[in-house]
Amino acid sequence: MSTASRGMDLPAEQAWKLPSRGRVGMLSLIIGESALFTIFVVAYIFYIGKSLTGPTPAQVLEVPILGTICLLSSSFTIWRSEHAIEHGRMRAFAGWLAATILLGVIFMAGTAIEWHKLIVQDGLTIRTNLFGTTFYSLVGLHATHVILGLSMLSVVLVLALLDRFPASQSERFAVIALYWHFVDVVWVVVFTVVYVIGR
Amino acid sequence: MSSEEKNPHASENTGVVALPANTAWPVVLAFGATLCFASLVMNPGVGIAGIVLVVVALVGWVRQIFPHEHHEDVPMVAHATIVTTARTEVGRIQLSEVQRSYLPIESYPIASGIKGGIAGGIAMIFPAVLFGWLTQHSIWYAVNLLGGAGAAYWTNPTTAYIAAFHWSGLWIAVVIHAVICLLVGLLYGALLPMWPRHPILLGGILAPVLWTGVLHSVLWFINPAFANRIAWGWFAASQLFFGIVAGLVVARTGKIQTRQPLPFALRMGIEAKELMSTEQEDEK
Amino acid sequence: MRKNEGGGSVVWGLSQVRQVGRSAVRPVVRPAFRAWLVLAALSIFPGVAAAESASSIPNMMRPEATPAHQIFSLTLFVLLITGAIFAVVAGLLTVAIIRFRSRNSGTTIEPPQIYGSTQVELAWTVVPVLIVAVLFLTTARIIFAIQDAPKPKNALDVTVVGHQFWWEFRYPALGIVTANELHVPVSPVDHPQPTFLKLLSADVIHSFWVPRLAGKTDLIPNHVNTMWIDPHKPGLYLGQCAQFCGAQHAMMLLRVYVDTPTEYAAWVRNQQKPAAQDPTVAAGRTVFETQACMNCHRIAGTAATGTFGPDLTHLMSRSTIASGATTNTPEHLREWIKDPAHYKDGALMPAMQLSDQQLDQVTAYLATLK
Amino acid sequence: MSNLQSDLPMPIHGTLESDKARRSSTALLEWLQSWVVTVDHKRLGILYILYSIFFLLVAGAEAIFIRIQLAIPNNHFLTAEVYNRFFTMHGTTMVFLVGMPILFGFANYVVPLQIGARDMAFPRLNALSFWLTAFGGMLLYFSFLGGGLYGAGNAPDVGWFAYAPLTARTFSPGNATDYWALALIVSGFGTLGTAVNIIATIFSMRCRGMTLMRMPLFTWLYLVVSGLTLVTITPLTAAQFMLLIDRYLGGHFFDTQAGGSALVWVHFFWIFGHPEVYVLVLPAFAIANEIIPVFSRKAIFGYPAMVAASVGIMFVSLGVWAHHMFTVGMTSVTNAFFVLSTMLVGIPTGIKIFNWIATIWGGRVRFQTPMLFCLGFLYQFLIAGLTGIMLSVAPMDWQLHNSYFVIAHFHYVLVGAIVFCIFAGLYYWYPKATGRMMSERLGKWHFWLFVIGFHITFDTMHFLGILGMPRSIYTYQPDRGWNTLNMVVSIGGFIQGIAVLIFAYNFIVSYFRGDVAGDDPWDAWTLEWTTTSPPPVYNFGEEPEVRSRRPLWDLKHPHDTDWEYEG
Repeated sequence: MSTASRGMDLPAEQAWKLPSRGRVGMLSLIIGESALFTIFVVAYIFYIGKSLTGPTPAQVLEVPILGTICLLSSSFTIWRSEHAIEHGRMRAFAGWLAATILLGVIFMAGTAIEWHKLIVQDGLTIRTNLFGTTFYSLVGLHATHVILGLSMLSVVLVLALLDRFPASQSERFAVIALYWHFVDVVWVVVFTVVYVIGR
Repeated sequence: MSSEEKNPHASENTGVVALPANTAWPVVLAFGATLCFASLVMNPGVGIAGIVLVVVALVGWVRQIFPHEHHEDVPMVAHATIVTTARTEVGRIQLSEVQRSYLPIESYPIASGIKGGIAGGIAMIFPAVLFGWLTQHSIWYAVNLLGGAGAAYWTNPTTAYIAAFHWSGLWIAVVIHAVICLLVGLLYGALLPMWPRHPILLGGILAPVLWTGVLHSVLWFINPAFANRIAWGWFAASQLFFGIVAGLVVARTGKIQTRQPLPFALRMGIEAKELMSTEQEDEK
Repeated sequence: MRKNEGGGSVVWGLSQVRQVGRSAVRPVVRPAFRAWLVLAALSIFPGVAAAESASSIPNMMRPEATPAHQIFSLTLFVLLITGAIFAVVAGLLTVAIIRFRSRNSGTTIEPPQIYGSTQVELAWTVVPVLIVAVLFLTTARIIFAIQDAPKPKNALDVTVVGHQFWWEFRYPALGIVTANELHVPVSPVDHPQPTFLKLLSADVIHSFWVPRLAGKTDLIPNHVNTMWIDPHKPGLYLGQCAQFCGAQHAMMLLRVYVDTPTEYAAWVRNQQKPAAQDPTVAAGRTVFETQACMNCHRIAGTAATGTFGPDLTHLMSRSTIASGATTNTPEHLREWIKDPAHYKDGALMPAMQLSDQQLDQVTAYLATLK
Repeated sequence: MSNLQSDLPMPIHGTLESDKARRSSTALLEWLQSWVVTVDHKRLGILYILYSIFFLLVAGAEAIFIRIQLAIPNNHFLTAEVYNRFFTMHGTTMVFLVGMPILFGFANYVVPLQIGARDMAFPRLNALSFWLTAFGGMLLYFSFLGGGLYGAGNAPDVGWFAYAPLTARTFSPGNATDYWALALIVSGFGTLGTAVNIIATIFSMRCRGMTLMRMPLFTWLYLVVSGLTLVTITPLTAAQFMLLIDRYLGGHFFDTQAGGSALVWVHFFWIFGHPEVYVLVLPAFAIANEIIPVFSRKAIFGYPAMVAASVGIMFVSLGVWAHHMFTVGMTSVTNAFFVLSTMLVGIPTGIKIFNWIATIWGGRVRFQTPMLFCLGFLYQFLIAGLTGIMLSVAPMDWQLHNSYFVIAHFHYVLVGAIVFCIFAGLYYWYPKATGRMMSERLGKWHFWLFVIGFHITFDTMHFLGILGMPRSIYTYQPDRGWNTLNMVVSIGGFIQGIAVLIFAYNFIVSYFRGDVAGDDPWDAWTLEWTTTSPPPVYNFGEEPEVRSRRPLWDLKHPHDTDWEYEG
């Protein structure tokens, strides 16, 4: 409470501004999710090199450069679509949104190919060793979040294409975009831990 | 959020309040999710039912809030709430026109305590180093006693070892010394104004003597290696040095006004004789 | 190793390991202080005085080894400080409640409103910080003294393996394997011979706790822990598993026999012998070796080499069976073999469905394994 | 107190349906249905509280069974297996199905009223959260029955801390442990939703003029608690997912045979488990922060310090978990670090206690039931804090860890502090929620019996721990010197049980026969007392506007307002 306001009436016209509940709620959720990921990341780091049997990350992991580039650039495309809907440019909005989804799908496809190779070719499953357990859990947890994000974005895209997602919903879209940014940031951490430190 | 979102429950016209409509989708979603998890311990059929419920509930939920939240209007019933109390009067502390406020009237700024702590801490180094020099011909002796033999876990150190220079001893000693001097300085800054007279006597002499006495009786347990080698005369001297310097620095700092016109008794919140008499007068 | 004339206490290898009142440096102050501490402790703990005589009570306030003793001294110190804090704060609270109780229910006046005082609040922040500093430095010293105590050359090594729900003790240097009853030599204060325990687990987490000898340390699978004891007086010290480890956690009892040097030497000699071979109970031995008993139990010198259950080579040298669930008499032994659930429902030993005759035979055989 | 007289209980939520209409069975069904589909924060708050009180009785009954079993040595009242289930379920229930829901119930009911809002930020999410919590609890208790239908019929018996590898398939066959993990994951999602909701409500729904530093301390503490919950409950959920991966997919997170570490679970559990204690105790502080000033007739002493101390406790509490692990064989330096961080918790906690005493000092204390419970809380929390200091001293913890001393310590916190404050809060807000006063006479009986029973039970337990009695044992040997003390503990348990039954009676009967409360029965100072009791479904006819921490003080003393002095 500032000294200036003490003892004075709150001027009626003085704006009483509070943060939007959607953003506060999403930020809170992100804090909670971060704690969830932290635990999985810590477990991954703790178990690096502790597997009793092979295969080791160095033997079987390939760095998913394409997927990573796609996912990270989708943060840019979703930011463009946020910008577009704020300014009421609905076609640009739908376009950038579709691009975001496409990039996300490419990322997921990359993960699917990687997992297929690991399971079929290298015989690494979640039961094989500690590396398998921690790897599939951590990357899988992230992938679950990507899929969740993609589903939400797809619903929005379908509504937008049907002209049912007006510009007045931009605030809600911003909340979804916030989630998507979070998913991207988590990937930076997961990528660093799994493919850089852990390899 | 858009402006109508800013206050989701705003009333459009007086007499009616728009509130979120009751909905069954949350409970259906919760039940479906529980079934999904329970299917692990039950059977897959439970899980399928759960997934169906979750999907149905999610669709229903989205339709509830999209594009606009579903509201229902609740009629407002006129109800004049009158806030009253039987306790209409408020007791006052009579020493000032300001009845309710902060304690004490004027006080040293908190920074003065920090300054006092720093000054006292620096002053204290001299007798301590002098003690090491005179008894062991080493300026590091006192430092290592505090930092090395004291806190770091040197096992069975010899006197010569303590008298030599050690980085670990130095930095641990510096940390302990700095932290404790700052804290005690803060305490001086806070407490000295409560004894308005003779700050030097109290903070400079009485407090160090008390502190030395307490340490003398417990130090052998806190830290026997330290206690075995300590020279209490020198120790007391350096404490007094600290106390007088810190007390002087604190007392010389100008007092600042707080809006708390109360005597020591009330400031501590311990004594309330004045307070009580005021109240009783008021009650009569 | 140092000899300390003051109280006759020697603490090997550690100058800082010094017991209350045992130092020569300040003999005048410390005993008095100690008496005052003990008095303070006793006044809040009447049970200690009452329990003074019973040796079967695993009372941490009656330490008989250096780690337990150091913890005891620290306990008294902490009790003193916390007791003082309690007296001051609870006293203030009581005075406040009594003095400022509402005397007049129909009063129309509110007391003066005071919002706070930076000075007072600062003071009651700084004072606890100083108390914490003192407590921390003291605690840290004892942690280092106990945990990082160097291991003397003559220390006895014992490997303790926790099992659901019994203890295995291996003496690698002596070639002894036994169960549930740990024998260690006494470690008199002037000729200390501590025992260092290496703690392992075969299944889940257990915890080794004999309160009168030392604090507890967990036995964790895939993780090695160590602790040490140096019991000053011969005798039996009781303890038990202190980490919930499954159905019969409560019956995972622990007995530490502290032997005089002669007793200990005799015990070692006996344990090193192979199992007794008594031809009169050969039938029982056959039962043991043909039924599933041998899959889990080992009896040195026979075909039985299982390691899932306790080593039975010198079964009758132990005073209890089933990890302390009952005393080791032939009747109890027979009942235990017949139906382990009778004494310990949930123990991993199965009921072998032996006939009465087989039971008698195998019990008779086991009873010869002195 | 208001002079209104009425013989009929008011409908509990303040919607305007008539009582008489409820008499017919269709109307009853409709009424029930209206509770199931409700999104009103007040109704959901009441549902939370009723749900928790139900489980309080269940878990209390489990405690009574435990105490009957332990009253004498070598007792065969319960088998080891049943005993292990009971203490596991007692702990799990009390923490997850009683403590958290009832405290979030208070938040649900009181926070929007205190900040002058008409509902929570996300009313539907609020309903979802409650029902997730509720179904989670039902799933947990279904294990008693459901085990028989689907797999080995049993309830979880691995302790509420469920240490690995005891929870691995090898050592815990059947589905009991799965029920434990699944039920807590479900209710954990509910808790997460509530925490998000409370934070969003507090940040985004405050009425005009209610800046952060004018919020009632109750609301402030719930903000802190919710933040802490976000980063506390999720690690548990993560660890439980790992456990399920191990159990269902053959993973190796806690599989010590495959190089996994049992200690990882212990760390993860206590990273959740220790802050969890603060998640439970901070709401208790929140309740005390409301009641102590009102019944001492003084403003809270040192409001900014109280806020700072709460935030401080939140941060420090995240760095102390390993003090539950002094016996697992960490290095001496690690042990020393956690000793220090744990002791630091004592400082903000001490500030709080001093500030409460200073609030009482110079006041005019009224000894009504809510205040009695708060005073009991102050003494017991002081002792709990001091025994906490003892346990933070690692060497003492090597002796006392997992002994009855620890049981006594944390029951001093959970019962002596938290349950006492919960009772205080129930007596305090009951008139607001129902329009009726709870009986003061029965309340005093409840208080005194509960205090006496509490001290007989838990004071004695400290001595059992010092005499070497470990926790989680279903029986003990008669020669250990624990016999008399255990009998005393059990007697105390029964006395507490009787006290709780008196409370339950009072709680139910007062709804029908209690004195009519009026809007502001305690002469209090926060916004919830400006509306009717019970409040209308929309809470406030016109949105309030505040200028100080005690808006009702300003209204009651227009010539001597708070806002002239605060700052």
